[in-house]
Amino acid sequence: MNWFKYASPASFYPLAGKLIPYFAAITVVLLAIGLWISFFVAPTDFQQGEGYRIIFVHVPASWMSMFIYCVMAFWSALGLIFNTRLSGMMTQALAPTGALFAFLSLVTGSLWGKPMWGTWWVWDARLTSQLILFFLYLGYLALTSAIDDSRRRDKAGAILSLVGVVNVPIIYFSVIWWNTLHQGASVSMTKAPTMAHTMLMGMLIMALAFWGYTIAMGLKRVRCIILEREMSSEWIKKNAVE
Amino acid sequence: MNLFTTVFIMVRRDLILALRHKSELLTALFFFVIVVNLLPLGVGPDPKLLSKIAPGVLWIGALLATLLGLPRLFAHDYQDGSLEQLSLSPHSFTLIVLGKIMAHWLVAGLPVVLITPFLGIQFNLSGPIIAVMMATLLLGTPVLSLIGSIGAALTLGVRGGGVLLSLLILPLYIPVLIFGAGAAEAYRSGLDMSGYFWLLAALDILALFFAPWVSAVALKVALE
Amino acid sequence: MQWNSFSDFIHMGGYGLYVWGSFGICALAMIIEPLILQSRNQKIRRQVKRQGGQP
Amino acid sequence: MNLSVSNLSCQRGERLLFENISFELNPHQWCHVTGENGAGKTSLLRLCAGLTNPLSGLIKWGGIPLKEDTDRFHQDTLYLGHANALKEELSPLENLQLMSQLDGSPATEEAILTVLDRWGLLGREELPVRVLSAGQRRRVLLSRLTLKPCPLWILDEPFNALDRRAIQTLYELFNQHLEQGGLLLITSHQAIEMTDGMSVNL
Repeated sequence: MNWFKYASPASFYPLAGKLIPYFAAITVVLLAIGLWISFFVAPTDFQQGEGYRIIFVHVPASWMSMFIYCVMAFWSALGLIFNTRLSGMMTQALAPTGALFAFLSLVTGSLWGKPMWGTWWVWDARLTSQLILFFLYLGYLALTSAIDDSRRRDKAGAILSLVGVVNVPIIYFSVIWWNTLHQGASVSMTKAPTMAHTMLMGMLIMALAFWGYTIAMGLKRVRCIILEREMSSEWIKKNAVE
Repeated sequence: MNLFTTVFIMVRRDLILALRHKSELLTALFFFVIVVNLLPLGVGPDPKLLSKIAPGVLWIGALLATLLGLPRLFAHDYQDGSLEQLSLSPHSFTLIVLGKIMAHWLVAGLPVVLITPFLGIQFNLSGPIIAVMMATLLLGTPVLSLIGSIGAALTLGVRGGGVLLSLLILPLYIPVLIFGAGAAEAYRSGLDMSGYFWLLAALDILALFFAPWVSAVALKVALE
Repeated sequence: MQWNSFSDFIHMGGYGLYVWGSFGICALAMIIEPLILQSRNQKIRRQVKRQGGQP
Repeated sequence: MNLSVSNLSCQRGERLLFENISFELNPHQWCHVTGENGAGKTSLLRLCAGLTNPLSGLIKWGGIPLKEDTDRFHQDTLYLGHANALKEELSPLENLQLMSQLDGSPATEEAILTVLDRWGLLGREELPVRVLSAGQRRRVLLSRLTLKPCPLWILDEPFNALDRRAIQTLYELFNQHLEQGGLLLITSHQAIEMTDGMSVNL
């Protein structure tokens, strides 16, 4: 199989179209199983009562937001090295979903924090670095939407996401350092509930469902981007794009 | 081409240009002084509180002052076509960019370091803490200019450039802010603060190696 | 099965607002995003059609 | 040393400007790039100067693709574009000193003054460029032609804003350059009063 064949938008477009239903189906099935586990299989936590069930969306959303940022950096590196047009489009297709998950992680985190610690927000290392990740997403989205020329947009976006991914560990480390220095804060998030087997299972299945959702959305968005960019090109004029 | 010659030519060029624009030259410094002096008006004149938050405030001020001059770092050269000519020079473009960044630091960062003692006195800081602040600013502000140049290059000629630049760059400044302001805090608590200096120095080296190169790549993209 | 009644399920042991709030906002986001994409897709398809292509 | 361009295609934004342009420029030769407004004359020159990357095709200098030996290529070329690339705050003398340093062939003050004299700018060498007229600025820029010894000149509309006398000086320089084995790639909206040139029409 020639992978480079699919690096061209013209041949990737129909492939993406075929893949979307499968990933959508996977998402729906996994979501159903995941939600069932979250509400009916997982037992009540003896410390946090029913409130802990937020974990089943909060943790997968946080994982996905970090994972998507890494995937964006991967596509960016590929795009800068091989100069493939598709890579830039993929990066831009993933960014809004990644930003969405970072946002959801922040909101669900504070909805969790309010009943557990009595406050919507604490300057905990994990929350703070998640917030910064959200800012990095916003920066990427702002930069790419401000540049009109698509080639420059791809390259500038790729450079920014690579600079970001190099900085994420440094930022994370510095935030932890900062947090340990200012131990004055009364609550600490490190006292997470002990992970029971079923809970881990539920979180993994929800994470997989989010993963399927991300791919489906990414493919859908990349198809829009391809159409927008190549509107005047011959293959769109000639071929029936379904 | 000799490495130092290239950097030297560019630093001298940009410094001469900055000196011919005296108003622009001092903007960053005035901005820093005013921002820092507005703070007591916001939080009240309690000397204890002020001396507690002073390191953080000085650092935030330094961040903003650096940011202020960044949109102009490449913009003039981009508009009058000089940047294009610089990129065609037989000198290494990365070194040319490094020279411009160093000039930016000399104009925006160094004055901030030098004026810190006066502001420190206003905020009731003791001599040793002022010394610590100056040392961390001296180590940290070059990182701000270096990382900032990447943002300036990426947003060159883009609409809404200035605001966009802050959005891109400020999150990346966080480690510098934490280590810089943390050192003074650590000194006050009687903790060992050598770690902070090592970390700032590490950031310096890392940024020195990568930032001019990344900026040069981003500038070539902007010039296409 | 730890729920004795439906209202028990909604109540979530006193955490109903937070739990349903979290799941609700996620559900909302994951419904709205596909809808936005769908309308973007249709808009661009209409444009392609106007240009004489076959979307 | 020759410049060879093969099957060059160029895209700006989403628009294809030109396709499959090929030509070869040898020492003592000059080439006039013609075409309507927006046909891509400036883009072609920028491609040949190594400022942008082509969509497809290859440009070689002395048989070596541009991207493989940019250092030597930058030594060997002088590209002057639409923008004057002069710093308004500096005087012509300072501008040219700086440029010659950056070009890797630092010129002495006397050498620069001689060149400025040739362009009729003596007496203005200490004024800031800000106060000069468009034509005078253009002449300062063109002074670089004699300050950087290099075989390949790529000039985008060099006659713009020049008066009769300056145009005459420019022709003298062209002829001298070509005699010495130089190459000249040029765009101009007015006819070029030189013989034996080739032309590329976009």
